[in-house]
Amino acid sequence: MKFTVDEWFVVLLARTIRPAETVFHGFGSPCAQVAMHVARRTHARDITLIEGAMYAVNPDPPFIPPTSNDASLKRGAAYSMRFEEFFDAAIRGDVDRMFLSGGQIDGYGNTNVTAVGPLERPKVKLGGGGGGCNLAATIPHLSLWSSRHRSGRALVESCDFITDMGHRTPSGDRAELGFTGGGPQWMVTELGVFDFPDGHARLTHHFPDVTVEEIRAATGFELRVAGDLRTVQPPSGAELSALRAVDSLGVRRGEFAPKELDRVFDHDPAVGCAC
Amino acid sequence: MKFTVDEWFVVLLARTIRPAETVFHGFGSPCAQVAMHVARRTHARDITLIEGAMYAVNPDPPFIPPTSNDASLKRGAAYSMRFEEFFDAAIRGDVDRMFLSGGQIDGYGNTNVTAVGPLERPKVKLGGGGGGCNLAATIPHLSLWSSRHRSGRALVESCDFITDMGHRTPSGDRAELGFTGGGPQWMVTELGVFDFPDGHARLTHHFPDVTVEEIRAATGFELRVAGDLRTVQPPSGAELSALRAVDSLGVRRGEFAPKELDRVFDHDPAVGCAC
Amino acid sequence: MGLQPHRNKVVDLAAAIADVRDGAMIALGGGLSARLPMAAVREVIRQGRRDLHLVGSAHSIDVDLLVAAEAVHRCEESYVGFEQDLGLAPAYRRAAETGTIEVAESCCVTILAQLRATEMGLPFLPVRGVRGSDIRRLHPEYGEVTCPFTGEVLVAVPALKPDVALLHAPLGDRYGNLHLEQPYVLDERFASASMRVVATVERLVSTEDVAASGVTIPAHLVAAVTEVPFGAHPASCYPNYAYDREHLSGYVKAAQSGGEDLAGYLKTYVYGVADEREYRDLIGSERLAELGRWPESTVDWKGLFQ
Amino acid sequence: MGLQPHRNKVVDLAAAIADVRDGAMIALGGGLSARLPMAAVREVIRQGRRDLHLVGSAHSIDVDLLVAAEAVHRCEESYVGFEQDLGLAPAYRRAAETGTIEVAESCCVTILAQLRATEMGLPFLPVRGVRGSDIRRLHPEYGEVTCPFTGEVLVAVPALKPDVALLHAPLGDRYGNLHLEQPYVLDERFASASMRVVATVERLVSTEDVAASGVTIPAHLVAAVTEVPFGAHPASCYPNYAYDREHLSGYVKAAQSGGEDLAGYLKTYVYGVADEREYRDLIGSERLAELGRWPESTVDWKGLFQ
Repeated sequence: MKFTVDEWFVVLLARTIRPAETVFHGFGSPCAQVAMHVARRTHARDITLIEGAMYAVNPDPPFIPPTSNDASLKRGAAYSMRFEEFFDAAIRGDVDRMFLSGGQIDGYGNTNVTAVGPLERPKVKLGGGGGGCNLAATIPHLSLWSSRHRSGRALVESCDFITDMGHRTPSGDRAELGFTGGGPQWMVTELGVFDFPDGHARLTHHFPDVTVEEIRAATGFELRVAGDLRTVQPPSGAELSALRAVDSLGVRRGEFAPKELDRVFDHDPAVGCAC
Repeated sequence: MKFTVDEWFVVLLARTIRPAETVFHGFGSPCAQVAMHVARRTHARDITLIEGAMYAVNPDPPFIPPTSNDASLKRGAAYSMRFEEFFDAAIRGDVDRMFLSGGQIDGYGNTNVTAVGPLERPKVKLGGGGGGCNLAATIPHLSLWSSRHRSGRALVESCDFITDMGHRTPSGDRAELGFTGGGPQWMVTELGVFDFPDGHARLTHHFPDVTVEEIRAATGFELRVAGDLRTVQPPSGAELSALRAVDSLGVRRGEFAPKELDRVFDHDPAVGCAC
Repeated sequence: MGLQPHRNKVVDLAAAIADVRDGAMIALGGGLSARLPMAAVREVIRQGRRDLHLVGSAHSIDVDLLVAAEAVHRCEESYVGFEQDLGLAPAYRRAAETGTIEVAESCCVTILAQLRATEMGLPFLPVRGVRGSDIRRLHPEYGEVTCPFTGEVLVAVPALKPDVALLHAPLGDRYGNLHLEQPYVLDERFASASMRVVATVERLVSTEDVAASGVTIPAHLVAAVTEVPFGAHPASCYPNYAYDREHLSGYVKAAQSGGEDLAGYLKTYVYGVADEREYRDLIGSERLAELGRWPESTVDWKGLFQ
Repeated sequence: MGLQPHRNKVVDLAAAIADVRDGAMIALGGGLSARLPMAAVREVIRQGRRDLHLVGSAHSIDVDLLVAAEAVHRCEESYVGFEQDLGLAPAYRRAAETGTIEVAESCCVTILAQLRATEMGLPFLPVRGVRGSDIRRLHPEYGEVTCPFTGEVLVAVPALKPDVALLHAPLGDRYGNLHLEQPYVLDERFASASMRVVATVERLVSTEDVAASGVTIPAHLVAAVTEVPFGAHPASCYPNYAYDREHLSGYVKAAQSGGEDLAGYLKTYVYGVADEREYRDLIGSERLAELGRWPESTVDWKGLFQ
């Protein structure tokens, strides 16, 4: 069974979700959005899925549209939270996991979705952080992602602007800042997967078509590598078909540079897989 | 046209309401409740009437029941506020007038609905203040009432316990306490009507069957009397018929000592009235 | 805390209440004569709970009955009574006057702020009034906070997180989605701020049916749900039934008289019935049907209050 | 402030917007691609307003168009853009990069807290995050407050009271009762916290009809109401119509190119039409009907996004 990098990427994101968690994605995050629905249809059927920007609880959308608050995203949900209801739940710690990305991400998992370049006269004004600058402080677990790692501009030595706080900012670590959430737990990129032991990103898995040296070259912060570095686990047939059913419009593909989408993989028939 | 003291009393309460105001009564306050509906059907048709404990906006109840949150009290209302929606509006100053009473009321308009006697071992534990101890601080105008003035126990030198703040408490005046509301504006009793110049009650009107000396004897605080003391203005025919239509169950009568209800008046045919 | 996972939460009343511990902080849903969780209250008494800390706004027989059964240690409500109609709450009054309960009388707005603090994940919230009121003397735990912008000194109240909220709703599904009619009172706030929500419902129906009426309190806030027809009696649960003024009046008389009369009420309506089915049988299907007849005509409706 | 008295509040769009002053703080209802008050936005531009201070959560063409028309001085939103699909907001981006607007980017939770402070009658509220984020550098007006119970230092944010909230709703009556579908976004909070609420509605109907659908925002919070079919176009206004992705895509291209292309868009769709009737004619009844055809089948619905 063949699959493309965007599919594998989304499956890896989905796997950061644990059963029974309450999970949320921000708007404009199709990969995370699709990943949540994949998780709910595979290994984590009992999650409470909160649809970003619609705040619908456990919907079954007929398709994922390219905008985050289309009414299709509340189909099948008995309830949609009010804006404040969602944010209150997240601030008091009742939302277990949020997906976050950024134009820049540093080694501590700080993210910049505000501006590249000096704040007074930015080189690129990005869209902005939504609710991240409070949510990142309180949500127990963050799953970060970047689909532009290879560009060399996404994973940086230090963010030009810290919108959402990771494990440590120049103002202090999470304990010093009084944050109740646990910070970034995983980071998935189109090159590999990181965890955050001691609050700093560490490469634990890489895609089979990418070398550690390529990853190091694309990474602006010091690349720490796990002793037991492995290749990422392939998606199962169930995961791929869930993904294809959920995202029939392919909105996830919009997050990738066109060239990345040419990366096609195949299950090695010689290797056992869960499909 | 004959009418009883409870009717006259409610009409006087109704007249403390000015056109276009937003008005509210607490639960367990049938006289104030009926008065608001009388005002809305006579001189103040454009008020925003918020039904106490139901928080229905401008309802037309088929009758006033003896409990404050029966569904009859939201009949005809397109909208009922949520609990917090009402209290927020009141605290930010958007509710112009509230009706308040108390087991004890002092000359500054402080009211006690908590306990008579020492707090640690009260002689009578009253029901409690509902939202009064915050609302009394912020609502622009308060209309107080007591239907038990003659008892000598209602209007007191000083309250055993201040639940809701009038113009001045031992902790300071309203400015010193940082209160944004204006405090008590009127007080209607079954013996007469008071205003609050300089923050202290002053008798401005008395019922025709009651003398100032009787009122003084029933009043625990120093009785101040307006220079142009008058008898209370009789109810108009329109006011009486509005009242009788609204309160067909006569719930207002429960607030009075049985003997008071024997006080029957008649429009003096020799005197012009608005009926 | 965490949200409740999406699963079947139907249990029987005894099991739902078994999680209430002695000494627990309990939030009672509804208010005055509307949607009081009376079946749950009766079961709490039957199970012999003690030293409860009650928090809420304006309540009546729910609190008074718990006090009468000596289940209460501290009462932090804004009002307990039977309004102008039936007067002071007899058992509450007696317990307050003899000092057998701790009266921590509060204010609707303050309780709201304290629940909101929990709901919003904050350790405190400021309130505007309270200063100058003796209510503050009942709450040495309150603090003060100065506004960094205006310099105003406001009373600061700590977040309040009830251990259990007991709510009653006309409709619910097995996952705990609840439909309520106005007044919601503090039920929504209790649901978000409490550790655990136990709901009784008039009728368990499909999720589609609850959604069609409108979900007021979502399943992810509810831990247990149990079907108890007339579970608010003698309070009202519209659109199903009005309150039972006659029954309440009988209760108030028994409670005023106290002693054997009050014990008799408790024996007859609480201890003497094994469950709520027996309670309904005791009240009688005829009387219960009468209370549900309010929509037939204004005359019928009004008749219930005469 | 005071609540709005119960009276007929129907005015035409030009009159409703005439109260918006240069320099006003404006809250825009809806968010992203849903229920943006686009007719009101176009009228604000037509009337030549300047120096506006925009506040809100996540927005797109509403803010971008106001910035493109040079109507904005300060932008205090949590996000401005066209999501992953159509990308950065071109006019906003250009104005931010060249310094012609003041970017006071905020956070959904902070804006919510600031509106709630006004709604709750408080001068400030504490928030839990913000510390450690550079968002704080954009807001020297924030303060700090120490919890009197836990000793925690929290960021304190001042109450925010917009001069005008521009909201769009599918249904309303002449008194200003509004029915909205989820997501309500901040509309309810804006309605309580703003000095003045101006509402456009797809259809003016009887109070009974609004009440039957459910009043989301009550008349006493609304100052003026005006009927504007397709008043959210090119955003969606469910259940009436989906967003017009093709139109938005065309706008983004024009705005990216800037100069004459952007001026051309403004001329064609804003300055060149006298009113919203002309705007609808310009978009064309066929296209508008297409956007309303989403309920017919999933295929039709999905087709709007391909």
